[in-house]
Amino acid sequence: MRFAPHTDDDVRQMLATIGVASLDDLFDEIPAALRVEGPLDLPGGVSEQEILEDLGNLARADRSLEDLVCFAGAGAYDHFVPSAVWALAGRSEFFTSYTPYQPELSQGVLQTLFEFQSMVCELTELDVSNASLYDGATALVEAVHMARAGGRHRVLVAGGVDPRLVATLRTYGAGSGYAPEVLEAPAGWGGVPAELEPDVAAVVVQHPNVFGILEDVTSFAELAHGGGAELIQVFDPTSLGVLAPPGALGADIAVAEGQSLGNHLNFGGPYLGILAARMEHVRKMPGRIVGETLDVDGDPGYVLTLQAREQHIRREKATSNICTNQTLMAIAATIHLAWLGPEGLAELGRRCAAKAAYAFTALTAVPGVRAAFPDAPFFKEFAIRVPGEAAEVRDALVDRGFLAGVPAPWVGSDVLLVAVTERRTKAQIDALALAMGEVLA
Amino acid sequence: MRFAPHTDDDVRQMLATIGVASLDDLFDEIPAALRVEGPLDLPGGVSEQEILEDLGNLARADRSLEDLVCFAGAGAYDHFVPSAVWALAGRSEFFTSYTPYQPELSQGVLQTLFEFQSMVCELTELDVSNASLYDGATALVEAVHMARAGGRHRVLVAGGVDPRLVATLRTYGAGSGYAPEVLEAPAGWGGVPAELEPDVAAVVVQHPNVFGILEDVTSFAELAHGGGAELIQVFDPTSLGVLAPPGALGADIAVAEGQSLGNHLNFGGPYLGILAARMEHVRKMPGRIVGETLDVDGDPGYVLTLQAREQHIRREKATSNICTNQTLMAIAATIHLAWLGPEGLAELGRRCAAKAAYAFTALTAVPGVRAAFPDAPFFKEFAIRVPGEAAEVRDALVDRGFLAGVPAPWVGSDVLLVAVTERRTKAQIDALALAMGEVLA
Amino acid sequence: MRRGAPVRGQGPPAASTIAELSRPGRRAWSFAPLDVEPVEVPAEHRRASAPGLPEVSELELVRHYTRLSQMNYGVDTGIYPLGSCSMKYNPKLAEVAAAMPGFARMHPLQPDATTQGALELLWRLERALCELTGMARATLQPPAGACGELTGLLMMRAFHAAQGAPRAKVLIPDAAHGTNPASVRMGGFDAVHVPADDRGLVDVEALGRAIDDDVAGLMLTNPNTLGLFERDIERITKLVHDAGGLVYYDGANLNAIMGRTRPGDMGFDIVHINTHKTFATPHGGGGPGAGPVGVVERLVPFLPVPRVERDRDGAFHLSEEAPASIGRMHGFNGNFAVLVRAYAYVFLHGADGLREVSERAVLNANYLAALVRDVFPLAQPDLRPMHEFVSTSVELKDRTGIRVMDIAKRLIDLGYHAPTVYFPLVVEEALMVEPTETETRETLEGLAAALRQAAAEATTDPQALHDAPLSAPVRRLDEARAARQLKLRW
Amino acid sequence: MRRGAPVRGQGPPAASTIAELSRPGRRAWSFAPLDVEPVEVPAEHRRASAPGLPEVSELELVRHYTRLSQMNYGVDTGIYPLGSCSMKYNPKLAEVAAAMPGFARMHPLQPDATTQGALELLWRLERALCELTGMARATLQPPAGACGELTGLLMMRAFHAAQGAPRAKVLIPDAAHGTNPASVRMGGFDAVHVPADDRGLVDVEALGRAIDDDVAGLMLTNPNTLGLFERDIERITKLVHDAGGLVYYDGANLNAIMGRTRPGDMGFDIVHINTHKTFATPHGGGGPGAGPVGVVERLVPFLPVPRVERDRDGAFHLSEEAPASIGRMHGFNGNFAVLVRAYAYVFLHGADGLREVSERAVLNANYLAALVRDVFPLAQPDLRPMHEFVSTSVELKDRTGIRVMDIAKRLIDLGYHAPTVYFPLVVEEALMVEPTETETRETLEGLAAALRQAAAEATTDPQALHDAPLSAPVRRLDEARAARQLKLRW
Ligand SMILES: Cc1ncc(COP(=O)(O)O)c(C=O)c1O
Ligand SMILES: Cc1ncc(COP(=O)(O)O)c(C=O)c1O
Repeated sequence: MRFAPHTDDDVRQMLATIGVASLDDLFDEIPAALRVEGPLDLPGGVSEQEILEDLGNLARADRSLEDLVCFAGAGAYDHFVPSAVWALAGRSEFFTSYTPYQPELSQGVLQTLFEFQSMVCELTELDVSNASLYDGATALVEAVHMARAGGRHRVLVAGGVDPRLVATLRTYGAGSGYAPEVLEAPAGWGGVPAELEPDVAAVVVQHPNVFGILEDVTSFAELAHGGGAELIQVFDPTSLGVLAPPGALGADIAVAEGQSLGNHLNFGGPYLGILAARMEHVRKMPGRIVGETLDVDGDPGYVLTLQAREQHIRREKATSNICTNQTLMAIAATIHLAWLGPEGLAELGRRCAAKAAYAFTALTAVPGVRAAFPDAPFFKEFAIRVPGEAAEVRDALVDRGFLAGVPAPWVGSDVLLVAVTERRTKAQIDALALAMGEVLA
Repeated sequence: MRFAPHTDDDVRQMLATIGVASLDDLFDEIPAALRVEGPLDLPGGVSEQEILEDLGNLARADRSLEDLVCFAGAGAYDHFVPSAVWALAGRSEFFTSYTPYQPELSQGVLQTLFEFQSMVCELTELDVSNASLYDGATALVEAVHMARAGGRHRVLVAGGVDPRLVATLRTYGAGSGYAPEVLEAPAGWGGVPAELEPDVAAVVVQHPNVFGILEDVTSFAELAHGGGAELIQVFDPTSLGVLAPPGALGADIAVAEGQSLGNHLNFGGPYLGILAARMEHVRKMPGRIVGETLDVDGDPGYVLTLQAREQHIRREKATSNICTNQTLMAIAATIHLAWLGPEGLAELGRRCAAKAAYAFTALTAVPGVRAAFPDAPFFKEFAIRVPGEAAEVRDALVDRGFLAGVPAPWVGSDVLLVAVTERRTKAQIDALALAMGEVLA
Repeated sequence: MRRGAPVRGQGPPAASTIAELSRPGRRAWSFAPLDVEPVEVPAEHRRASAPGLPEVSELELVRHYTRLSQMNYGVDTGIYPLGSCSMKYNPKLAEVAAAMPGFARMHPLQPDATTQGALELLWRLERALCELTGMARATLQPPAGACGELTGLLMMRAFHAAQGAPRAKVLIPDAAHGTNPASVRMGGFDAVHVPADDRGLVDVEALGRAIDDDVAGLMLTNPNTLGLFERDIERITKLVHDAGGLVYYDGANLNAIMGRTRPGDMGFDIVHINTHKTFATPHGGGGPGAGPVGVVERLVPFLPVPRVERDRDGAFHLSEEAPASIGRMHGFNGNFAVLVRAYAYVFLHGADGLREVSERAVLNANYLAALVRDVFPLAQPDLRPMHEFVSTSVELKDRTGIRVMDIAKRLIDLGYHAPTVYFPLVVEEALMVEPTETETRETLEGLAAALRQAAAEATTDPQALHDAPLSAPVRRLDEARAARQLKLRW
Repeated sequence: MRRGAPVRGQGPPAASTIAELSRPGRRAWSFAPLDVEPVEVPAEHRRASAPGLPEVSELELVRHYTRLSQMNYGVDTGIYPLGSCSMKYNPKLAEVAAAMPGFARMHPLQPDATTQGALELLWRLERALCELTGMARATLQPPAGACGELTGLLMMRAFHAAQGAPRAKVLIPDAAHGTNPASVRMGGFDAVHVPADDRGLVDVEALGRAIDDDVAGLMLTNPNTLGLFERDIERITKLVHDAGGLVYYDGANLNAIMGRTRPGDMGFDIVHINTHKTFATPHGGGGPGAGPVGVVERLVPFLPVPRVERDRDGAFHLSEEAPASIGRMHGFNGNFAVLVRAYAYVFLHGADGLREVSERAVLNANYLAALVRDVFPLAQPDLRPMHEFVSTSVELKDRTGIRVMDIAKRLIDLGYHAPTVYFPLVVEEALMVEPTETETRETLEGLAAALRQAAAEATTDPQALHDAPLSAPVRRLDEARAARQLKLRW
């Protein structure tokens, strides 16, 4: 299949206008020695029907959540995506456009991003949000860079922070000159140090944390602020209908993985990096920021603003190198949040919490299974200890149609993280408990 | 789930403005004796997630063509639908609009229908097309009614016409006062009578016919015209890249099932009734017709025209009662035809013909299987005789992953109609032949 | 000024068809290489010259129809208050359901064993519609309301024939929708019009006089075309029944009464439903729809085939065995994918949800009527309309010469699609308005304000009305010219 | 006049946010009834006041975002000739593929046994990209080009560290895209700019002088930012290699050379690809994209984890075992659904198809350049541009005072999206034009005519340029005000 529209006649006339004899002549700047002789070692082109059959076969070789009941989380969750979300975000005027360099032709994307920023501020009770980053992990990286812009170097990370976030921090830190220091948290949460050295730029806490546990964010905030550092909170947007927002808990910068807002699991991406902060940080923020302004008639409109922060203007002095971002995911998140409203978001949170609590009771009642962190309060995810290897139990349950959770080897090879969204039913939870009992018997 | 947007406050204020005390008062015109007391005997409302799960379960209880290789045809065919077709026809400005009573706000639908009519005329080499009817069967009914408008009564139907078309004619004929008379065609085609009585209004021939056989349309045309009757041809749009068009064969009115143009099989509908005719019939045509005109500035635009034919103006004297039609299917067909172009349509026809020919050889080589109509030329479908009951052989092949065809009991309980579209591969055909051999062994 | 208007994409400004974009050799199509021997079509059957279809690239195709789509107004772009059409919100979830391969990729002639899900869906939907309308059984086969009407009339015909006493006449009110008389004729009956009384309701006395033993039946909508409930409906149906006739319920206005009253309880024998109205299946620019027809017990034998039946073991099958059946009304199983959407709507709402739908539909119509009736008087000021109302602007016309069509066109420039105009024919300068339940109070107030502004401009700025529309892709179109100088293809 | 323009749906004319539509108690949401015991969030963790999210019905939601979508220009509405962005047609089939449940409904942490299809897709795509670029292995994890750059630079850093000789500097051309220097800094290097010679190519002499043993590497696009092929590329890469440095290929311009030449053959060690450019994955209004990075053999140990590996038995798995790896660049597996679309594009086209893509991309750019270069002279008139060209309207500005921004805005009224303007910074009044291969000759001629008209109006009708745009949803917007009076939320 081909999309280039040229007829032989077009090619002939265009070459004539250009003033060259052949298509090959257009490439004569390429030194002979560098020219590829003969075709690349790739299959030949195929038709639309063939490529869709090929892709269909690959897709069918996967076991998707259409046939596995999902209790896996650890940062990516099987929430319900309302049909209206992608019926709208999927409109081609949105998804075939690009960065709004000509704002007059891009008011749709710009206004939607302005609404996204506004909703993120409403959720977090912080002053300002950008218009998306790659994902939750890279959003945390950017938050740390914002905090380090002050000149301090060290980065302390609470023990309850997801190790894959820490790993991502470590990778980027190698370039920026820091190594995240992870605090002890034997109880699965807390572990607030007595005090802070003056060279600490940021303290990072995740709430609910990687084990789903509700952290004592305020203590971390007091620690950070007492020591002149910034508090960065990693939050879960689906929790903010019921849980106190980062702004109220003392966070200076808050970041999140926004996948659970209208985005499909997509085997890991594209997801949505959310970053919000207090106003004083606005000029240190990475990425696109949309602002409202007026046109020459004095009517309101939207533009990209504070671009002096960005790479295309500030180059090596930019706050970040990000250019292409996750705008379409932000559009989907905006539509999903508008679909939910304050009531729906609260209902969503209540359902997650209630079903997770029920699942906790059901699973810890399975002989041999116990809570990894018995009396820690949690939101929609929790950790259990199973007899034997968590990974093996998980695999055995796959054969019974369940994706039972995600192993947490860093706290023990027998630990399994179990996430329960509003999408799960009591019947499914009971069935999982039953199956787990059988598997362990 | 609910879509009514009213808040309690809205309801209160609106009732006040109306001047009634309660919602019930709005229904006080309904005599007490007729009021439903208590809820209907229907389940309660559910959420979006629940209804989609319910529907998903029903859909999974079906065996779709995702897992059955389809050789079934008999008027509905498994052709490939390019992704662009529904990405465009599915645009909500098209599918949430209605009959263009305000043409200035409906130029999109109107122009697309004008293009549809134009393409149908190009395909059929007839002068005029309407903007869609319910399906192929009801299109034939309307064509017969057009022919009978002249005052003659009888309707002759060639033996090769699909019995379900004849059955539909019979149903409608009961109201209009005719009974279709089916001619003999022992060879599976032809059977042109020597001459026509003067009370015959129309002769109906299907080409390719129900057995996929290429009919001798011209002889039927000569018969009809010699006897002062109209020739109505039922055609297959996917054949018109390679086969001579109805207009060239002498058809006065041509009708078709347009499903194979960009429309999914949908278990039988919505499909697309196509009807084209010579110009002298235009005022007898049923349904919507779009015409080009000028606006007050002298610029071109499109409107519904010749509405004096239609029920909303002419009432009992209308050419038909049709109102809501199959516009969206016509839009999809238009896009599909534009995607194909003359070349693509011819390629499509060549592939169907070649693959059907290959399948004919492969299947008639299976021990015990023979051609039902040995030397009749066919297009994309053909009839075979199997040892035993065709329906049983078909059912046995379902267990092997094939929808092998459609039984044709009216010519024999051992006859199976096998259709082969461009979508089928040599490997699938070989596999069907192999499986049929096993089933019959 | 285009404030807030859509971006105009690239492309020829004036209407230009896809044919004008065509260039020989361009293409969007692709096929797998032919993997078998090519065959030649016999010479005598071969096409001489290729059809003049456009040759375009896929991107040109996409841009052309994207641009055309944007030149169209739909429920998704604004209120669409056509009377008698129930242009309500079309839930996106129904599109997701209809696209499931277990529905979309099903051949109509698959063996029953492979279609149990589809058949169960039809079975459940049939039962729900029967409960909603008070009928015994229903056929889901008719692809639209008009076809449903004919289906009902053919059953009427078969019923009387089976009684050994064929009848020739069917009564319909003056104000009936055009499909009613047209269907009556296609059913082989003569349409006899019954007048309305001065309240706009069926004149029961006149009806009584019109009924004789040659009357096969009566067709009625209730609420009627004026949006008024026929409060004498019990007397009406009894009159017809006493004379041996049947009563047909045109369900186009069912959106007014769900969960409040049922055609069956009123005495109707046959009921059709327009799923694209009451159950929000998209109108598709003119279709597709679906027109299921329910009947009372004594008419069940005459229902079309195939029918969905359930065996003792609970399995479903399509049955053609029904000797008294009128036969088939459609080539296959009707507009199945539309019925999937109707199922989604009906079972999503459930009993209370559907009752609420009608409640809010009637609330919205009465609210909008209250906001405009001083300017556009109701055709029947004394009776409360239900889900829609009919106003007349005859006074405005007499006073200012402004036609209701001018009002309709001016509404376009004010950002709204007009209500139905010039229907019903029995009302001069009619404005038939059905807002539906999915519109907000603010939207109704906005439309009311636009209607009032247009009426006011009839005196203050008539030119604005004559010139309208100025903000649409085209100005007012010459329909007479279209019918005179036929240009029906490129 | 709105001839052929889209219909403006109902809705507030001026920009009004969804918050302004909100009414307490309205809702679109629905959930299944809670089927377990409710639990209370511990008081100390409870949210005090609800967030100010909008409360709207689903129809209002649909209309609001449908209206906003129509206020946006995209490739589906017209040519989008942004330089360096390869805004080509985004095939609809790729959307169908990405929506398959076997891709869309996969959790990133499922066990490998349940993800064999997804892993095989990544495996095949990695190999194809390596063949296309001449690299040994690649990571598909970076979610965009800039992240790919940083990935490459961190590998550079790890490579030199592994040699026991860390290096501090990375060379980049003056004209480099902003992400290059920004990534260099995030990689912990100092960016050293190398000047261009008077042909607009890397000044090889100057480069030679800039290179020392503290230079970790050089970043380059080829063709370069001016769309010119760096014909001395072999000398350039050799210079760097001889000094022990690595050479990074910024693949943003890969659309120019597919199947013609390969970065690996030119001597590059690291290559990133922007799938949203070269492989037509939709730009999504600003993203998502994907920025796979390929490397030569000696850099393979440093590639990020997880990597897709294949065991002897042919099964695929995600491996974290790579002691020298720089680690992970993304929380999970990168923008997988974007990579599905890239796979669809690459294997749909195949070897010859991709070669043709570049051929036609270069043809279109040169044709368009030929049509406008007399009015908008090329920044480098002596060299043939490849897939894009850079013009300057400095002469126009000096003569008439019309800025290239005025030209850009005027294009909007003429129905076109402008090319990139004011980039590269090294060219005054720059106009950077990349039409891509999917545009027709007619479209290029239309854009050329519009550009020429705008240039002519600089003398004949400057007001039209100063006033532009008049046909967009808003007029020219005050960006200074936006930055001065920050309004970043409602
Ligand atoms: C009152 C009435 N009856 C019948 C019909 C015909 O229904 P359909 O258009 O579905 O054929 C309509 C539709 O407009 C109608 O309004
Ligand atoms: C030359 C060049 N390099 C790098 C980038 C950055 O790629 P991305 O936007 O995907 O991060 C771009 C994108 O605009 C570019 O044009």
